[in-house]
Amino acid sequence: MDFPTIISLTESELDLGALLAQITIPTTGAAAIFTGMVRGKTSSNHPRETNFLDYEAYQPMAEKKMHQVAEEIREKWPTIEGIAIVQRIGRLYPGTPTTMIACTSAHRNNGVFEAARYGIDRLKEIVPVWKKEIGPDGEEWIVGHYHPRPGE
Amino acid sequence: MDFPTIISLTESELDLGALLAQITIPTTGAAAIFTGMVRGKTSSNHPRETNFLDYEAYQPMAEKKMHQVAEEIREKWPTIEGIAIVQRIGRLYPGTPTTMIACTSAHRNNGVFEAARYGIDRLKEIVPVWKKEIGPDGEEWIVGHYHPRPGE
Amino acid sequence: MLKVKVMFFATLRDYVGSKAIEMEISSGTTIQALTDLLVVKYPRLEKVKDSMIAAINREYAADDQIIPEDAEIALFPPVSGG
Amino acid sequence: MLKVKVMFFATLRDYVGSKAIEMEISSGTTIQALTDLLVVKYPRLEKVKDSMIAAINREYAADDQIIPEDAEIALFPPVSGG
Repeated sequence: MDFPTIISLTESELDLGALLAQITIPTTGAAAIFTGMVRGKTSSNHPRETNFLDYEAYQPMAEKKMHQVAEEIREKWPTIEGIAIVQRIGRLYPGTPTTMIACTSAHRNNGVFEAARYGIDRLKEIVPVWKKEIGPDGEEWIVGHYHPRPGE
Repeated sequence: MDFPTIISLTESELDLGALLAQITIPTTGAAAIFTGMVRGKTSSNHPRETNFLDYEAYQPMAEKKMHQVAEEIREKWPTIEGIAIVQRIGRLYPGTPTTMIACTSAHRNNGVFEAARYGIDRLKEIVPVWKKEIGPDGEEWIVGHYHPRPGE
Repeated sequence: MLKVKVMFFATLRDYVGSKAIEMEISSGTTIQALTDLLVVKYPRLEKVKDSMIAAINREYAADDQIIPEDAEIALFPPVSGG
Repeated sequence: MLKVKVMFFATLRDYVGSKAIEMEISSGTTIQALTDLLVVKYPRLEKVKDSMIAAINREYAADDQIIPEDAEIALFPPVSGG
């Protein structure tokens, strides 16, 4: 059986259960899923409240790089069966899941946790998506820090 | 705000999205979720096919020990905000999620992955639940290997 | 004599043929002594005796732990949930 | 002269005031030379010039990379998805 890979850059609500079902095959016994959500309240560093985030993407490149992240996961953890990488875009309010990285395998010790963590780390490094934070005191672009190497 | 803890031993279908929403508070920005599902086909060790699993629990003690796992997580990772530990029981067919351990926090580097992994490891050690596997060649109880210490 | 309830799960329930029984035991009976009694009563328990796990009132118990009055004892194989 | 499309995202789009422009550039123009031209045209880019990331045809590009005919160039700040 082929190993399923789901890549989705979408304005629609994330359906974790449906996504998980899409990356579950007969040999699958374990999944690790990371989701990120909009914080309404941030305590650390620069404490603030958030009304909503506006996400935008360079769509064709973002989808290409999400596929690349999935390929990198498969190279590093050959025991991973299914991979789903989803990034939601548009206006997103506190409490809303914005991204999901899910990896499945036969057993929980086959790298599912490490692979999901790698996936979200890489998504935040190389997938061209940006968010602007709108709060009671105005709006601000959130700027990342990673500079990809040419061809990365 | 109090940190939510959801403990559920249930015969009902797991709703990942609803469970995640219950452990998302205004300061939450990240979640790591582990789910286990029934394998229809096992390749490793003792290769076999599975028609379904019958799960049973010593319910009051199982719920008590699931609460204990949540407390252990909070002691080890004080930055964890929400915890959901769900074990489904009854007759479960291949592809069906049987358990979920989800941990939320403000950021992904606050221990969510480690905490979810610890949670499933501990559930498999101390929560009194057993499964019988029914396949084309008959049925067999799956037996664990961990012997809890008195009072553990 | 004390009255106790003994519950069996998974393989042990199959071997005993019953989910739970009520028993009368002498004061001072330990988990070890109870399981010895049960093996006499249910010889099929012999083969799982050494891997058996015991709980008293929903808490894992030591072999030499003395069983209190009205205890809820549970005996079962190593757990296999998840 | 070559025709290229240059797309701007996030802060850079705000500074340029446009999502994308069409430009004619000399053959042999590098990403570095292009951004120098753009800073002249859009002075507000000056302050983000050093942290700007460039892609040519949807692939991360080096500063000294030569821009091919009909390229789709994208310029943006470090990504912040998730």
